[in-house]
Amino acid sequence: MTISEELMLQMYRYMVLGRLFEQSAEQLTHKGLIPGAFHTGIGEEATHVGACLALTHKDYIIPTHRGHVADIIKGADPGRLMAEILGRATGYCGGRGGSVHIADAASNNLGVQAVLSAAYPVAVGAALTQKRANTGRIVLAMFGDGASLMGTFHEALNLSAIWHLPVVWVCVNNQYAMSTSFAEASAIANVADRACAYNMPGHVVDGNDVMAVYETVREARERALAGGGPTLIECKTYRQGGHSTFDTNPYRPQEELDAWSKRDPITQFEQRLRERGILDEKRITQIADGVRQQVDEAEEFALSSPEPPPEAGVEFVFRSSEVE
Amino acid sequence: MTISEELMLQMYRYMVLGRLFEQSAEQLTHKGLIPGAFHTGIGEEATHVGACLALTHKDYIIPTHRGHVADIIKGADPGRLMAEILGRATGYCGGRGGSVHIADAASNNLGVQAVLSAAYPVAVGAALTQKRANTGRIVLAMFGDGASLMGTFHEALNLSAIWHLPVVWVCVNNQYAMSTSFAEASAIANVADRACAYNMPGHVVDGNDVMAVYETVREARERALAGGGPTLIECKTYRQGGHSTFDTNPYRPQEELDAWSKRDPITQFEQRLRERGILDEKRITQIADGVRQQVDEAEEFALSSPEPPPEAGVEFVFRSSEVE
Amino acid sequence: MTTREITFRDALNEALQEEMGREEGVFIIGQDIYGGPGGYQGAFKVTKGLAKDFRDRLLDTPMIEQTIVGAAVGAAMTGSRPVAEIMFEDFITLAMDLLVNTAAKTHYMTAGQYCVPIVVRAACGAVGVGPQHSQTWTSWFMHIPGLYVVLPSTPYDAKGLLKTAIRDDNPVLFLEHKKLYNVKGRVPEEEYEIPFGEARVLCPGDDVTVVAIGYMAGLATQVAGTLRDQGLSVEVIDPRTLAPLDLETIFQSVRKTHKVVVVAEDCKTAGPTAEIAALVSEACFEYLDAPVGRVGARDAPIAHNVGMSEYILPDAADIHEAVQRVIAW
Amino acid sequence: MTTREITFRDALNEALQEEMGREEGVFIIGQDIYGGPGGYQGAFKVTKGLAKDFRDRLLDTPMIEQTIVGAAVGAAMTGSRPVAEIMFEDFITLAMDLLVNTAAKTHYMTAGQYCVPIVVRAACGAVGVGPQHSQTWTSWFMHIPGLYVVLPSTPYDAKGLLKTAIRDDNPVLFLEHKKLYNVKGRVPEEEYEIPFGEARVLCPGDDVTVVAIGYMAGLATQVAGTLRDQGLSVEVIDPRTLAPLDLETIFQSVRKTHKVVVVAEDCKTAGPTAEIAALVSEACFEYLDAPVGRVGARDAPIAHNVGMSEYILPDAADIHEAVQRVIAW
Ligand SMILES: Cc1ncc(C[n+]2csc(CCOP(=O)(O)OP(=O)(O)O)c2C)c(N)n1
Ligand SMILES: Cc1ncc(C[n+]2csc(CCOP(=O)(O)OP(=O)(O)O)c2C)c(N)n1
Ligand SMILES: [Mg+2]
Ligand SMILES: [Mg+2]
Repeated sequence: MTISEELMLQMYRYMVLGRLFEQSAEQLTHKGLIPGAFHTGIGEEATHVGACLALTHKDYIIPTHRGHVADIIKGADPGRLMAEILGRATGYCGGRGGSVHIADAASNNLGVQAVLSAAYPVAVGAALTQKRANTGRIVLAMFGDGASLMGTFHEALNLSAIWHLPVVWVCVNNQYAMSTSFAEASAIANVADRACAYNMPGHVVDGNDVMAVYETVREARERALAGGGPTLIECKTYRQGGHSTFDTNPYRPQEELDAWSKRDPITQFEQRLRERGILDEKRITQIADGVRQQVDEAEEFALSSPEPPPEAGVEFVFRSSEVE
Repeated sequence: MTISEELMLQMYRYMVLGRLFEQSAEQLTHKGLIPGAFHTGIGEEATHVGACLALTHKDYIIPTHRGHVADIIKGADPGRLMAEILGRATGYCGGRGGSVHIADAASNNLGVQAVLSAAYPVAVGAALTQKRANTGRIVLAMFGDGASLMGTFHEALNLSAIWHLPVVWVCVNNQYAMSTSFAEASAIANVADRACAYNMPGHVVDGNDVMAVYETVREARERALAGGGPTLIECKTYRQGGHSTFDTNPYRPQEELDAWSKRDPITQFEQRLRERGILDEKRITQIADGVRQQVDEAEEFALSSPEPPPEAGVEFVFRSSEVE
Repeated sequence: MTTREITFRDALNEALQEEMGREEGVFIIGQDIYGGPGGYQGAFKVTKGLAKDFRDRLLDTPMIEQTIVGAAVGAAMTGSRPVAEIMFEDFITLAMDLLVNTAAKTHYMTAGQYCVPIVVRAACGAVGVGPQHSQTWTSWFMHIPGLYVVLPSTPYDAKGLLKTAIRDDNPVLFLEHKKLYNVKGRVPEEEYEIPFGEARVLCPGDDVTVVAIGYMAGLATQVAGTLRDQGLSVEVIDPRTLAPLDLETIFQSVRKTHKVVVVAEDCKTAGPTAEIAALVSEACFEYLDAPVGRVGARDAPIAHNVGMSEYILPDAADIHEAVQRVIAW
Repeated sequence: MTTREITFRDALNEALQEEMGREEGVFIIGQDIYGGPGGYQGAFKVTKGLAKDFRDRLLDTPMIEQTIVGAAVGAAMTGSRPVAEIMFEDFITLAMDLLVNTAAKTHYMTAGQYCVPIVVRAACGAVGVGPQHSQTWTSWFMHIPGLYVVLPSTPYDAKGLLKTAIRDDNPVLFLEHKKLYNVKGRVPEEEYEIPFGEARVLCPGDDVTVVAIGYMAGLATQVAGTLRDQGLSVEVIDPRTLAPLDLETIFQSVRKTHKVVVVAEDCKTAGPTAEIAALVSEACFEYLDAPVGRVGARDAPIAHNVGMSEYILPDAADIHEAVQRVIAW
């Protein structure tokens, strides 16, 4: 399938949006406005954007704690997203969850699993519902390279394979789990090569190439919908920043940082679209301005949103029903 | 390496011992003398015997809940073993553990892990001590086909590989986990093929061929001692009986049972040794009688052993030391 | 109401059968619950015969407790109503993250956007399979906001509470004591549910209150019978659900009897009797004529040996003794 | 004894440094505890600088909590003395089986053939990272025979108790409250250990006893100071170890003051205050002039939003109020 110009522009725009949105949140954290830590997916935008654009609104997703643009593509409003990160009443979880617990039921966003091992079994269960009810939807489960070494990966990938579940497993291999490099943590170089243990296709993709990611996920989605079962896709990319806003990030060689920043997914894609004549300086500025405005509005909305009443902190512990 | 006649006879004898020992315990269970359930490794003797004979006394082992001959080969006294199964004071755990918690520190038998997922990480830790202290010992970790699908398999095999630990992973693939056939439970046919996910050698062995099992484990042991790291070995065998003494075992096709009973490891090996002139009728009877007597003595020892005083049930909760 | 006598196991089985019939979204996920042609039908045979009508709703998995509970959560978040079976409560330790961090917190964390209507059934209690197949842990789960904890002690309660659990929109831990599976009791032919948070007075009395949980409720009733013959009137209360907990019924009884013993099979220290004793000691401070008596297992793992395990576990004699101790105070 | 002022973090760090120096078998296993050249040095920097002398004894693993604890068990069974670091106590749910079924039961199950000298360190307490990074769970572990549970509240205790934990032959869960890491206190230059099961009287008093655990101990001491100015003499006791628990010190104090409040950050229901309140209510029945006061978190997950999380968690005002309530009784 060829990717339309329109879609390419969308990809570009979302990548820029993802980056500016997270830079904005990062700054707010440093200003002390965000409780706890914040994790950016800066450098990984092509993976998050490519994978999510391959979905329909009705498909389910489990995003990671980075790449908040995934939520936006799925349908979340950037203002309410930022509000949740700030812990405000207007946020998706009314301030209860924060950045590592964003969920948006209206757009079938099942939410981040902050205990990283949980994403796999939850995805299996969601895919099971789709298969049993024959909904024509898939589940996209995203996870990091570090998380790929956890036990539930093994349990859930095997189960998804024997049950032919409509799930697409997308590893955002950004090379590190905090300070732990995947190269040292894993006995083999590619997460996707573990697909052989589960009798499913495994693909290594350049995770900084938004179109490649998009195509690979799109095909896996179609395969899943056709009853072909799950696929394991590994997107090789890089976490350009520290692990979180707390991390001074001293453990990575400068050459490595430099090499990857030369391969920045946005710059690269911009260049490609320029070459193809799809983008020019004017258009770029236009998009940048539009995105800037969108992020500013999101920030404004969030910052001007009220704090939730403290007493609301004990609401929603149980779903009320006749038994209470 | 060629296997000496003496070793072959030892293999044969241990297989017969394993079978008679477990048949005896099974009968005691049916007589109501053993609390809870009992699991036999009848049909799997070649795997347990072949693997354990490849070890030295000093190597560590984590056996499974079947194949109690593993404990005996490692150094346990059949009488005290039977006593533990019966829950008597003279048993290895003073009656606290029973069949699924046999452990014998004197022979470096780390004990069965009755929560089956636990064997992997415990084996990793034991192997870590060997590596750090350079003891020249390995850890043999045995586990079932069912247990191979648990998360800790993935976590621990990967860790053992990146740390080059002296551990040999031996899967007793007896085709079933209770009523769940491995063929249906696993996305791929061979446990050993998952070695590719951990960059370690993987071997599928005829688990009913005691010499093949022995050779494969022996080589893996040497590899581990030479610093070559772990190996994954899958022994294809069959659980001839029900899952436990509770199981009426109605879920398996008769043809399957018949086919495997034709491949009984003891009968097969006996035939082979007869053909090679190592065994004859007289020798067989001699061995059978010797083993029978050994098992009878074990049974007698166990049955005549005292019950532990009930109050001893609260002993050993903590290791006493100066802080208490 | 027409009733008949059936076992605790069959009562559970009927609840599953009826709820699967009632609602398409209900399915059962676990190990060996179908169990091949011929059928293992569950380690404790609770799913016996269900394959006849619902073969495609008995989902046998490999031995992956973490993923069983987690898959139930994901299915529930997307509209299913799964019942997960964990063979032995001891193995729920493998699924603690999914149960405690995911199932119990998702409704809260998403401000009610998602709910997690799952039931996790597990067999508890000691019958001689050794220290890792014998636990009864309830206080762990009482401690978790967002989780209901149910322990039926009779076939009637088992059926009614399991139906309620399946229909409830919250995650429910449903504990079945192994020694109860074969116990018989009268169960109506007609449809019924038992609301959570309503204790049952198993036996009314005036002299002393015994709050007894799960399998202990039956033992306490026996003890009450024995003591009645000795002229002592014991009120036995089975809370049936530990979360929510019907404090009113307990408090009312204590305000009447002025003496109370709380009984559970869990290890005594930090077990469920601690919370109940603390609540009663606070709420009924001026009514209590003796300190709250507590009966639980001795603080040890449960040994394989029967004599030892009986020594460790609480029994009728222990309840008897505790009642006499508060009476004699 | 020469002392100097150091942080709670540095006190822990010194204990690790000294014990590794003392005994070859001690190593640290966990995530990012070395953390590459430049060094992550632990999520909370407790292992800072240890690589200088002990690079080969800082074992960084992938994110595999189950296997971290399990590997520690296997290493301990074969003669090592590992210290495992779990970043957030919330993640200990993943290792519950290994901690509760394996570590805590092995000595028992093998009749003392094997022991499991491991220390599992984990960060507890809420600092705004949301519902899955904020828990303090202690009653779960108090409930487990065979496991020690330690919660230091000062740098002095942190160092002395960690050294004891490492030298002890039993599995120890060692909980470090995130809000304490930067707190300073006086710590001797000289070698010392603090025995388990000895509470510390943080502040003597006659009118009311406050038993406060972990981070709450400091808050309780503040409250005692405020109340002293109002003429009320509060005795604050920090049990320091919940298992073993120094009941004698608590009981003696209550027999003197006749009033007591128990405080912990855990959710109130079935938290550690339940067990302590139940024990005190029983042992000091005739001495108590008011029901035992209990302060704990409201029964909810800990929200990300600071105002909400402060509402949920107990604070000095809650302790103050509870003390006044028992006084006014
Ligand atoms: C079970 C669990 N252990 C530890 C953590 C703490 N933690 C948060 S993010 C992270 C690194 C995860 O690495 P990876 O999966 O590669 O994702 P990345 O952060 O690189 O996107 C860790 C260790 C966690 N959230 N969950
Ligand atoms: C974690 C866990 N889940 C379930 C069980 C119950 N159980 C005991 S043996 C068994 C089957 C194990 O199958 P496999 O690993 O193939 O070993 P086998 O019994 O065939 O020797 C099961 C499910 C258990 N002991 N541990
Ligand atoms: Mg990563
Ligand atoms: Mg098997």
